Amino acid sequence: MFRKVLIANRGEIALRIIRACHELDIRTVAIYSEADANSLHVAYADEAYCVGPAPSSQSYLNIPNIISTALISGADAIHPAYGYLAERAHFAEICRANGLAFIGPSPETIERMGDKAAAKRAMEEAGVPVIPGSLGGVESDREAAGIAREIGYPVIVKAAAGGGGKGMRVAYDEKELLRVLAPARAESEAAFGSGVVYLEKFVTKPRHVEIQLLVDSYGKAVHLGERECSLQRRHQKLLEEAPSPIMTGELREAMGEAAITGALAVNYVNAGTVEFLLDSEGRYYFMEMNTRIQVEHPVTEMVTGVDLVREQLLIAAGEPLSCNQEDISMTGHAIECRITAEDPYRKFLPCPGRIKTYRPPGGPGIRVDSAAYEGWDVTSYYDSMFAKVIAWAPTRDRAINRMRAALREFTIDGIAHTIPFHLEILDDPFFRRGELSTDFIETRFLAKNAL
Amino acid sequence: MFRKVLIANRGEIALRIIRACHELDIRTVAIYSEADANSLHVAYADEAYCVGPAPSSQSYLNIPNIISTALISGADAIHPAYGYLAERAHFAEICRANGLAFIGPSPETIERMGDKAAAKRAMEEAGVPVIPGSLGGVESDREAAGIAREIGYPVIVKAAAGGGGKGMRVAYDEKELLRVLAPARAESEAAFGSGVVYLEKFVTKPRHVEIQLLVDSYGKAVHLGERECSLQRRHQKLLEEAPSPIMTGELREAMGEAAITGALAVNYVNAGTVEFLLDSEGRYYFMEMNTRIQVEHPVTEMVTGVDLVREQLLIAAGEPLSCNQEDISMTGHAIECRITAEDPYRKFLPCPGRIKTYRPPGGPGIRVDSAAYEGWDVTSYYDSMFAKVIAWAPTRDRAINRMRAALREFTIDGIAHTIPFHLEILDDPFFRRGELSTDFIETRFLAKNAL
Amino acid sequence: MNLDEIKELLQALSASDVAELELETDKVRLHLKKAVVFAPQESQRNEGTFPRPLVTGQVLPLEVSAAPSEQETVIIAAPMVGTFYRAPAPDAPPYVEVGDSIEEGQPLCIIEAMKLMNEIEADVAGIIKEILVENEQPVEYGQPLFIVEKLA
Amino acid sequence: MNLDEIKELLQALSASDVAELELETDKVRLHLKKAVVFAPQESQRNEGTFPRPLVTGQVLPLEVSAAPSEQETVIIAAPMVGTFYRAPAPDAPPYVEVGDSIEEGQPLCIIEAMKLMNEIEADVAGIIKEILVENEQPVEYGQPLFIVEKLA
Repeated sequence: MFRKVLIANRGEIALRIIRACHELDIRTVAIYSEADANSLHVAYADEAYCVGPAPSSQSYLNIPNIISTALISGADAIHPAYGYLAERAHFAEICRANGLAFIGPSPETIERMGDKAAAKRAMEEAGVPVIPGSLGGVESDREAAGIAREIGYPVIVKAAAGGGGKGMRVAYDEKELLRVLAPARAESEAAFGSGVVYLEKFVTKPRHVEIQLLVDSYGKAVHLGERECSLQRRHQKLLEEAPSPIMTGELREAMGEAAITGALAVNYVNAGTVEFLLDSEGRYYFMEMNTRIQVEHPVTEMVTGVDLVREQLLIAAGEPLSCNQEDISMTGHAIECRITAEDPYRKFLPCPGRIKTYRPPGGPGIRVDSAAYEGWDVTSYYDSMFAKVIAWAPTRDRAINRMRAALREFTIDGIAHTIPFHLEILDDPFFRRGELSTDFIETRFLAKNAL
Repeated sequence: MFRKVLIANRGEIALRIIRACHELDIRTVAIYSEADANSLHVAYADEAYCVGPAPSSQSYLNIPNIISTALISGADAIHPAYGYLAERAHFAEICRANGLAFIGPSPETIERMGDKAAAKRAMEEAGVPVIPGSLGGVESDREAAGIAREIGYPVIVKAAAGGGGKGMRVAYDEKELLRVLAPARAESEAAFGSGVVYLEKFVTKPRHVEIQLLVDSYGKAVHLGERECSLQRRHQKLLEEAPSPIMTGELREAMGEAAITGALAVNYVNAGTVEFLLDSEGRYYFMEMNTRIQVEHPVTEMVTGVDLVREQLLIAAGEPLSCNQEDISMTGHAIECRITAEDPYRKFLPCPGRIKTYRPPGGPGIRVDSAAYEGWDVTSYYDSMFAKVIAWAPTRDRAINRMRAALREFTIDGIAHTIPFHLEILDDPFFRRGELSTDFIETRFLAKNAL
Repeated sequence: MNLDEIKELLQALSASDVAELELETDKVRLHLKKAVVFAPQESQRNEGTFPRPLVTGQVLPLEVSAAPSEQETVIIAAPMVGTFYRAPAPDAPPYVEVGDSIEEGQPLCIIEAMKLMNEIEADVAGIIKEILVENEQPVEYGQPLFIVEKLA
Repeated sequence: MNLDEIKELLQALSASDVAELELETDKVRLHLKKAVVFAPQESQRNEGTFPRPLVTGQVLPLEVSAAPSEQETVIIAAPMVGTFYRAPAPDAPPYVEVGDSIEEGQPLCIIEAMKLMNEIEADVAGIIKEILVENEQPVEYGQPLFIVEKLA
């Protein structure tokens, strides 16, 4: 086992990793920017070194300074957490070159799964369902119609060169498809300088459901069930839960199997997550794989009792997985709310500032992963998330009620934050019934509340 | 179900009950003394009323003001928590007379179990093992020797009229017994004005192991396993855990059955705890029954997933128990540390004062039940316990490590507290091995550390 | 520089964040220095989330309006939790009205608690300036009931 | 200077970040001093559990010893994490000693980071007053290395 681990990150996830290390009697090295000198990860780690000024590019992304700190402090491993250097194959490679264990998969795997098209191809080859579509740009209307007939309607026409909605058109039948192709090409041409478009099956009202995996260095893999992460705003997850309210044992087994198959096909090692789109008929399609620990990992921990960060450390140290698939079961229901320094009533405007009062909730089934404290400054340099509240209860309804009570208790003065928004979601009748989709927040919830 | 519950208590347990009520959509009424106007239970309850000045006798024990508050605020039930009015049959009776549900057993049961001799007799009649001994005072040496032969050595000679060690003598054989009887009588005569002594079997190095029960109004009872509470100082529990490190499935079943038998024999209803002395050979003896929720209830909640305060509310509202004995299992291990405003390095001198910095721990498996916050004054009027930290993990060793990491994180400035003492216990090799007894802290641990 | 000018300076200094003032002219030397007055942290906290408690006992000097008058003004507060009644019976006239002179020991109201009617007596002599509670209103322990101008 | 002028000054000082004002003309001497200026909470907190950060950049004015001397004293801090070497090679003499005059651009030390030797150059001219780090000692970003008395 490692003797000393450097945590190349900040905020709540740095604390999370420090906790897992201390439980394993591993010493911890924190790095920090000048803006973070008063942060809790600096206070809680055994050692802490400043690696640069406030901007992340010069501190938390400053690879030479981070590697130097690891070497000088005598760390034998680096945990990248999420964000920053977590999915940079280059960084994992430099760690390896310097004799430091990188707590995550190999640089090759990171690189392969980081290229979204290559990842999709690899999964398709491994037999994991991917969203059907044209393999490249479609030339003619006739070709487009042919492909659409093959993959089935509705289909979506997308600009090959761009993103962000420009050039996108949905067609529910062939007549509509032939009508929208020309304007899609024109819009794409205007926006990106290329009129090439491609086709994909359009998944209506999809859910974002992801499978948590653990794979050891000996090719043994288990899945820890799913997380439902459909509640997003601008592709940022707001609230996650486990299990998914619509999951069945059969579907979980199938999706878990698919995720394991895909991961093993790319020689995946360590904790990872396969994200799927799940349609209303229970069909699921590979979206991407996150080759790191995720923000929302606690909901899986709460229902399985497995400490995922501990497992990451054990796997990276070469330990074989201690559990088999049949040892893993989900008990009860867990929900996570991400609390950010944003004003939900002013279009989620970031609101950095000093926290004047800070009283986190407590009691049964409540877990708080937070980097905040009374008198701490939320700076504008970094991500606005400063706390996660996780509520567990035997049933989903009770977990929602527990979360509601906890969020009402949670006292934060001095900055605007998203707790009022979460409280509205928790009381929403559709949410209560578990009727979720990735457009829930933006098309239904925000529209209704006119936030 | 109740619409509104008055909580006749303060501190962390008042918050605990408020949380359970809010989860069930029950409105809450807090009462407070003038010294507690800035307390969290006042802030978190839906309504709060001042019932008297700082001294408990005039506020938290002021029955007329508490009942008036309940009636005026329209509460339909009163939760007494622990301490204060929780085990006063008289108060339960007044609640009943005023049409208020008392969340606990009937006044008759409270009274019967409150009289320790009557409780012991009731248990013996029900067939629950009690500590064998003479039924009353022993007259002659011959009678004493006869009884000792019957119950087996070692025996303890105790003054019938007193307590506190005066007149107590332990004898390991008949010769020793005949030698100590005279000085025991003389000491008792001198101390209490009566030379009458009685005999009891002497349990060496006993453990304090208690069984948690839930009994509904229809006579259905389940036990939720045991708690090991041997770590005490002056009969005050310091650290509790579930399960007990020496428990076997067989012994748990036997003790659980005994506890249920005893409870049903006295028509017990609601949550309750049967305390046993457990000797090194696995023999257990009824000590007493606590007819209320206990400070250490969270360790049971962490390993069973059952919310005991919620169950109390449901039972008091007349709901039948929703679970059977076979639905209850213990998963993993939980430890609770009671954090008090006492200085462990100055003979546990109470240290009231203002908390200048307060940063509770967080992360996986950590639960904090606390009434403290930054800027709060720990007053000298009330109990010195202001926080409980509970750590859960799959194994006892990991729970200890998690607790250690959490207590090191827990930052409290401004007052002395017992965290350093708990950290020493957690690192003690005997504690690590689970070799515990009720004299552990005083004879071995405090002696060794010369605190 | 005359007295009024110095008083003006005193007020100006009080209102400002300045702690010390030293003035020297050929005719006069003036030195003003502020005491450390209040802990700003403290006052901030009490403005916050928590309800401000009513402090202690039955009779309190009322500080807010002390300045204008020479008379001492006191509060008579509820000694128990219960329902406040201004009169001994529903059809009886109130014990006291604003402007009434009261004597020590004179009943002022009833607080009903647990079906018992408790007569609350004045423990000062004076004039009722204000009645702070409505008839039949519930009161908590320490809640102000009457403002009384104490007789000198 | 009349009363109104002093009052204006009082207000102006209050509103400003200035702590003290001393004015002396042939006719008048005025001294104004503010109460504790900085947020007390802040300073308290920093004395506490957290390590005091070294603030920003490579060259810092050194406030502590500013008073006695007319010269400005600056700190040269580590621009990267690494191991500090006073000399270009183990057997070579140190780049600089205390008392040495240095010029802008003159190498002062080496910081080894990831097996690369980085020469750290002075960006002021002056005299080395103190060398704060031992040879071969690890340094973090922003750690003070040299105190230099800047040439006027």
